[in-house]
Amino acid sequence: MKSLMSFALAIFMGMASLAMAEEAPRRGGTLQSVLWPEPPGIMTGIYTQSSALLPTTKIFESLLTYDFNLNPHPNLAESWEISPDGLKYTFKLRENVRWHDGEAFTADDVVFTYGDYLIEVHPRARAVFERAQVSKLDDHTVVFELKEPFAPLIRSFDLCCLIVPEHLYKGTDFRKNPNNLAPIGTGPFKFDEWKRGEYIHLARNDDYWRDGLPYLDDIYYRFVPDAASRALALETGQMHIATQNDLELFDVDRLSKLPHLDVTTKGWEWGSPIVWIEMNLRKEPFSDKRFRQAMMYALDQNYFRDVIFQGYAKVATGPVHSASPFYEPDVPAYRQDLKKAEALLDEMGLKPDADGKRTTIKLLGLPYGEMWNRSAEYTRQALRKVGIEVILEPSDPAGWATRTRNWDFEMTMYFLTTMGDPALGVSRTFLSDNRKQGVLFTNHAGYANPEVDALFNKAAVSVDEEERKQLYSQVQKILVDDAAVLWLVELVWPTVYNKKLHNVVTGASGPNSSFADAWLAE
Amino acid sequence: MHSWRIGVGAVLLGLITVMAIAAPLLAPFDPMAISGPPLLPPDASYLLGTDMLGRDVLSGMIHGARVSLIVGLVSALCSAGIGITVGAIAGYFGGAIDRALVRFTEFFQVIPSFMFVILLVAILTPSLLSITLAISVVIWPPVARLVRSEFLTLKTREFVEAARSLGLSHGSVIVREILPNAMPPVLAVGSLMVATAILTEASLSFLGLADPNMTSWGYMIGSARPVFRHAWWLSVFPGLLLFLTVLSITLLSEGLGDKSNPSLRGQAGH
Amino acid sequence: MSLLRIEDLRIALPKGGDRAFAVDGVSLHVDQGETLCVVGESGSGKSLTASAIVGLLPSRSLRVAGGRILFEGSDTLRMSSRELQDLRGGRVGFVFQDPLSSLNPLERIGKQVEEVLRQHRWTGDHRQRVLEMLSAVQLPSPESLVEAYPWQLSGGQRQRVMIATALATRPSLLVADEPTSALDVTTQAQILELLRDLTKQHGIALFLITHDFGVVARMADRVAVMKSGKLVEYGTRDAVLRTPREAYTRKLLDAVPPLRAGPARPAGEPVLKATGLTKSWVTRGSLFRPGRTVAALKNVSMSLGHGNTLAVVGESGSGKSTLARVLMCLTGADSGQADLVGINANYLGLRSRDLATVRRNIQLVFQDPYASLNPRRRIGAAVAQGPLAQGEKPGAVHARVAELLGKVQLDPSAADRYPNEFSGGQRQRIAIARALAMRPRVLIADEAVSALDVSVQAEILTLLKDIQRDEGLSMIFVTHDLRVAARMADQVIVMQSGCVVEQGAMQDVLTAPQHHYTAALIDAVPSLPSISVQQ
Amino acid sequence: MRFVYAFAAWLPRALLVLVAIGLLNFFLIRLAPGDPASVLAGETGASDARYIEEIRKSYGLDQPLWLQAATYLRNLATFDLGVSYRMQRDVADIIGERIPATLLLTSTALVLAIIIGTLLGIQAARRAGTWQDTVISAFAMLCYATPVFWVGLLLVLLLSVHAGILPPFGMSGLIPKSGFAAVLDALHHLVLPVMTLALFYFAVYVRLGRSATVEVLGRDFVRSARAKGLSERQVLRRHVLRNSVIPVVTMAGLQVGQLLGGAVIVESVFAWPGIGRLAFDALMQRDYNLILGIFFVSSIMVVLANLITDLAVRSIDPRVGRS
Repeated sequence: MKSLMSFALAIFMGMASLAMAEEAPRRGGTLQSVLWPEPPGIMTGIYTQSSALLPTTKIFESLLTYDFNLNPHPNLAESWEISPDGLKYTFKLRENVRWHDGEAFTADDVVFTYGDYLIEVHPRARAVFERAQVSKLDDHTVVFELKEPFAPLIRSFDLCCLIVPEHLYKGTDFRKNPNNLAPIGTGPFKFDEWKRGEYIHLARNDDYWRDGLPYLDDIYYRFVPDAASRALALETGQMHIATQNDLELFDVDRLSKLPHLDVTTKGWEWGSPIVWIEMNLRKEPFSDKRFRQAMMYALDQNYFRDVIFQGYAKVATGPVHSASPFYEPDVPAYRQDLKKAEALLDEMGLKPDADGKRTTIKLLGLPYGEMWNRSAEYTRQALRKVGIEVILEPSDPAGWATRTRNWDFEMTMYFLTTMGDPALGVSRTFLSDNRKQGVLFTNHAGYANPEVDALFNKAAVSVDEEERKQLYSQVQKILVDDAAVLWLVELVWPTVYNKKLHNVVTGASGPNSSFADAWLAE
Repeated sequence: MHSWRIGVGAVLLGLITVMAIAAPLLAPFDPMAISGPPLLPPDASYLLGTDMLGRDVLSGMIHGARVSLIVGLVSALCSAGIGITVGAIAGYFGGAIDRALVRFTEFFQVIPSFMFVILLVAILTPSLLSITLAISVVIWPPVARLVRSEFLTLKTREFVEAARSLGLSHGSVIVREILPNAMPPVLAVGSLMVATAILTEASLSFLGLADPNMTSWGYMIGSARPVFRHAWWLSVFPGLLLFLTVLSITLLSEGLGDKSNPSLRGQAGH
Repeated sequence: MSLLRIEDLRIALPKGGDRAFAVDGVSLHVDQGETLCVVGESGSGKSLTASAIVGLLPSRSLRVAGGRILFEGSDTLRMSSRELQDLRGGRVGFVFQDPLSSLNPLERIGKQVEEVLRQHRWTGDHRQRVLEMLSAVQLPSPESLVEAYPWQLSGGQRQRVMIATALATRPSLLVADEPTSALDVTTQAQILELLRDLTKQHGIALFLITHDFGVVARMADRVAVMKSGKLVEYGTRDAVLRTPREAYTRKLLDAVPPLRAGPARPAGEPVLKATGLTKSWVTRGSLFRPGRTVAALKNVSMSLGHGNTLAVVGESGSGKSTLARVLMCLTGADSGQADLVGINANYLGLRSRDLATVRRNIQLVFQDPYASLNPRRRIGAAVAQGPLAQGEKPGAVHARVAELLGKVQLDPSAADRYPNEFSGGQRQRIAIARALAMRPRVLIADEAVSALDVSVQAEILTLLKDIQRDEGLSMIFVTHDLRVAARMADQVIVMQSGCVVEQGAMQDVLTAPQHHYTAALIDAVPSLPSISVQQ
Repeated sequence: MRFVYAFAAWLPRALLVLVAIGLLNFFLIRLAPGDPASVLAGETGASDARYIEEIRKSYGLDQPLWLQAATYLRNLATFDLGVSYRMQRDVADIIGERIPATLLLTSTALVLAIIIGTLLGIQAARRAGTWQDTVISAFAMLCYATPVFWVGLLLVLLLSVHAGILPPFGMSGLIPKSGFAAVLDALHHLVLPVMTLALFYFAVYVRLGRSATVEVLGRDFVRSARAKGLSERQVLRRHVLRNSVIPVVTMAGLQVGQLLGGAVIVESVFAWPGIGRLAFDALMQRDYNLILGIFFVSSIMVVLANLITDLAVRSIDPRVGRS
């Protein structure tokens, strides 16, 4: 009996210690992270490729961080206040923060970053922060003053907008500053070494402002160019984490079943990418709404989700991502229906010829790899079924970008990050005054609808969350009925990581968070 | 002694050619159409399995033969045209013309030619035409060198002098006397050019420089590369067919040229 | 006991050849210190017999099918490869036909000679022996020669090196396979003399293979005549040369033209004259090396009378072929002029499209019958080609082709066949027909018979003479062979290094040469009548 | 002295080739449809024209074409290959970092292919017509016809995925090692790419070695050597080998350009961090200066290889450059 008791006790103790090990973060350890492609550089603001962001966000920090619902939380800003008219944002900064070179972090750095640095180097940030006048109240207080309300501002202090050291950059040529090669930030990890073609090494910042953090000693970002090899490296435990496009989706499926690996699809709420096909509405037959609707009916969004994106996608119903607080689910639905598609085409007068061909159009595919090739190939096959012959136009990244921004396409396929707030990421594609030839990710299609313009513009300056929801809801209904673009799917990027790694995806930035509290079990 | 090579080569190549010509009749499915579930291993209805989109691999391979053979043949013809012209003029006339043309040829030999092909195709954007053109531009130097050296030897042959002393013009001496005698080795090298061109096209497609509106073997292998560890049939079968095609042409060429000189193998082939 | 005794040797050819045995039942012997000449035309098996002595058959597909080869009493056919190696270069030395390719191009001369000493563990000082042998073969400055590479030596010098190598280990038998046939006549004579002196002096037996009865007459103690792998006649030199028993031997002997010319036929008006022809080749130099100029013709003049034959005689490099080519406008001259009398004065330097009359009036027959016909053209087309290019009517040309083929004693059906179906002699007839198709006034024959076996040679020469008589042709006969020249020509010019050193009536020049080079040339000809003179 | 001549003869030709390649590449790439400025803008998600204009200006893309070309050539002369748009670094530096990897891969592959291939080819020639010859020649023929990228994938499938004995990619393990272990690790990683790249060249040298040896074995001096009493082995070693190596060396020089092309494929299959992979990445990104730089540097490598081959042939063959 006694022995049984002690046995049970032993089991209990064992379980307890196991649970302890699960819960108590361990100090130390080296995180091996996949990074691909090798970024050209990791200076924030200058290098904004998605692969540059992973190391950049460990070195640099922003004022705020965001949870999965895009609610702001303090970071370098201890607290903040927004005036009721929505014109004045006051941030109180932390006092015990130091740059990696030992200099103190102050309001000057913030003012320099948002008033000067980002405006020059980062076009997307410029679009937001040009609206504001940034000034310093005291060493640890800054104020952003707006001319008219811009509600998305509070959601704009993330990935793109990390703070850089004023004392190293002010008055220099930002792009040629020698510190770009060994960036100095305030983040939990310091830049140590970049072995070109092999890895970037970040070392623990012992002076980090959050006491006792970070847990990890090192992070190695290793450039592993072959997707299959990346999967293998996770499988064998050589690598701890891979994310976004690092892995082929069917590999993710396979890896997710392995006992030592976990998969999450969270952490991309801020980006909220949607895959769509944009049509050049200046050209026949795309100018005809029935043709666009017919194509919506001809395409099977479920096929994109299930076969091409291997389940790592959601069917997109409209221009706003379903993770956004402004998402409107109640819009006209386009379930695949070939009869309806054909009827619409017939109604337009596009009759099939002897070969069943009604018309021939061109699709400019996104040159970002096999998944995109497959998407284009499926589109061709699907549309062929209703008599629309599609010629695929090959391209390279430069060619794609050039042709798309110069409106030199019939249809172009890509994905756009809608960035949580429609005023940041959605309206740019539909506003008629954003038809800027030569500029990428504007209204390339030439969509122009005064009603839509009015709704978007009103929503952007409204400070009333409910009103904004209402306005965006209306816009979504109009755009979906118009089939202004062919929405396919919302991308869901998986992050696959070793179960030994904890606190990986804790907010809207997912693996692009600072990793200050990430830790590795033995 | 080499007749078995010609035999085996011809039979293999013949089969592949028939396959290419009769592709629509032979292929069980439309090679582009999604005809089944994706990534199905070889089974009774999809003999060689299906790809990532559920397209039939066998049908793709059968249709892919067309691209390979067309690119191979047309590029080889074009490059033979360039090579013969350059080589014949250089070899026959000699002197400064020869030196200039030899430099010109050398230049194209020195260029890391596969990089050059990649560059050309990328610039012109991948299409059947641009791929063929780019390949032709780089694979001709071996032909030119060979034709030149044949001409250098043949032009001193007495029958050439005899023809000249019979009053034939330079043009007809080149075309009617020398060229036919230079042809056998040129034919051997020319057929190797076909193999080189096919391999180069496949390599380009493998790297993603393919005409997306055509099914080609290299493209099939290249696009299956991410999944090749799991769906081995996607890379292995098209590669095997590519290998057999190149092998058959090489056999044929060896049989034709007999003392085949490896230095005549094209520059860009891999 | 004989030094070497070959008994009933048979060497099998691979299946499917034109005969079963390359060498069929040959029995020979060579005694100590004597010279045996084995004579035969190409394909007679004479070289294979020699190679078989020490197991050096050139191809795997050939094998000895029977017989014995006893060297110093032991059968070399049953020796181990080790024993054979000791024999080769040790007891048996070899000299081959082509000195240009018989030395390794990458190694220095001294090393190549010394190698045989090392291989056979020569006990004396190697370098000393090498120098000794090089002087023995009368090579200049042996000291510097050992450092030279083969390409720096002339053909004759290389053959001397080969002889030095072969004799360095004091072998008892020297096998020499056509040692002089690739050399110029004067060099030929010197090498033969050297071989004879050295072998006699050291009592070395010589197994000498040749196709040339002149060589036989000069060298042999005994003679073996071979034909198609069989021994036809075997006996002492005098017996075989003077009283041949076999018809084949007689035929071979008869085919050797005597070095004797008849009186010159009366010369008609000159048809072709050339004066002051000069031509030089410039080799391309580089940044640091100026190009060199090689004079091929230096102020050469000649004149050919109607119905006459002019022989142009000289050794290789003398410029005789260049002369022919300049006269044919196949090569431009630097200066000088040529005159096709009454038709086309000073025709050199005309543009190729203005050469039609020259082409019609001067035609050429080339040396190598295997190279002078386009292998891809039917005979008829080849013969018709010239007239058609000159714009004659196809029908007329066709008829003429048949007539011409008859004239050169070929069947008219030959017109539909390709050159590879014909023998060398037949091809040369075709080439003649092709030249005649242009109805030329002047026919230039450039070494037209030197690539042919002697018996065929004689036929072609006869044919040319007949045609000349029938057609009233004037001929220029370019040759290195004085015997051929003597037989054909009325007049002769002798060339050396691009210069004409002597000219005159053939008979006069032969009997009373004025220039010492001409005399040397005549002297060097190993002709049959000289047997008696030499004895 | 001969070698000085060789160098003097080589230099002007090499310069001519390099200038021509510089010009050719320059103009070809400028004719490309992609606008370099837009690449940058596209990649950084730019949404205004000011930024594109800024880039255009800062890289001199607004100057006339001929001026850009002249500047480019002048810079080439000083090894200034410009700045990579995408990497924001000096092209020369980027390439410099990658060259050792490519040199390691290509030279190992070439040397192995030459040595093994030539030796087997010679063996086949010695045994011409026997089963050994048949086996060697047939194997070479198979290797000759095998697509490089395909064999690379197959090798990965067989030796990495199934057998698990060789690493499938990269130049070193994911976790770095030091000292001797690092060398071993590198060798381990070298095996597959080298095998893949060498296979085709191996076949070339088997065939070349065989045909050269057959040819040399038929030359008269070989018979002379035999007649001197040399054994077959001695004949081969003292007389045949050097002669049959000449075409092999000449060939090796000619193949360097081709080898670099092969490196593009092999390096991208095996994720080898050399200039081949860099070239392809750069091309996909339209990183103009980087592509130009890689082409230029590869051409220099080829031209240098030609010099080395020329010197090697001269040291083997006393005739070259003397007669």
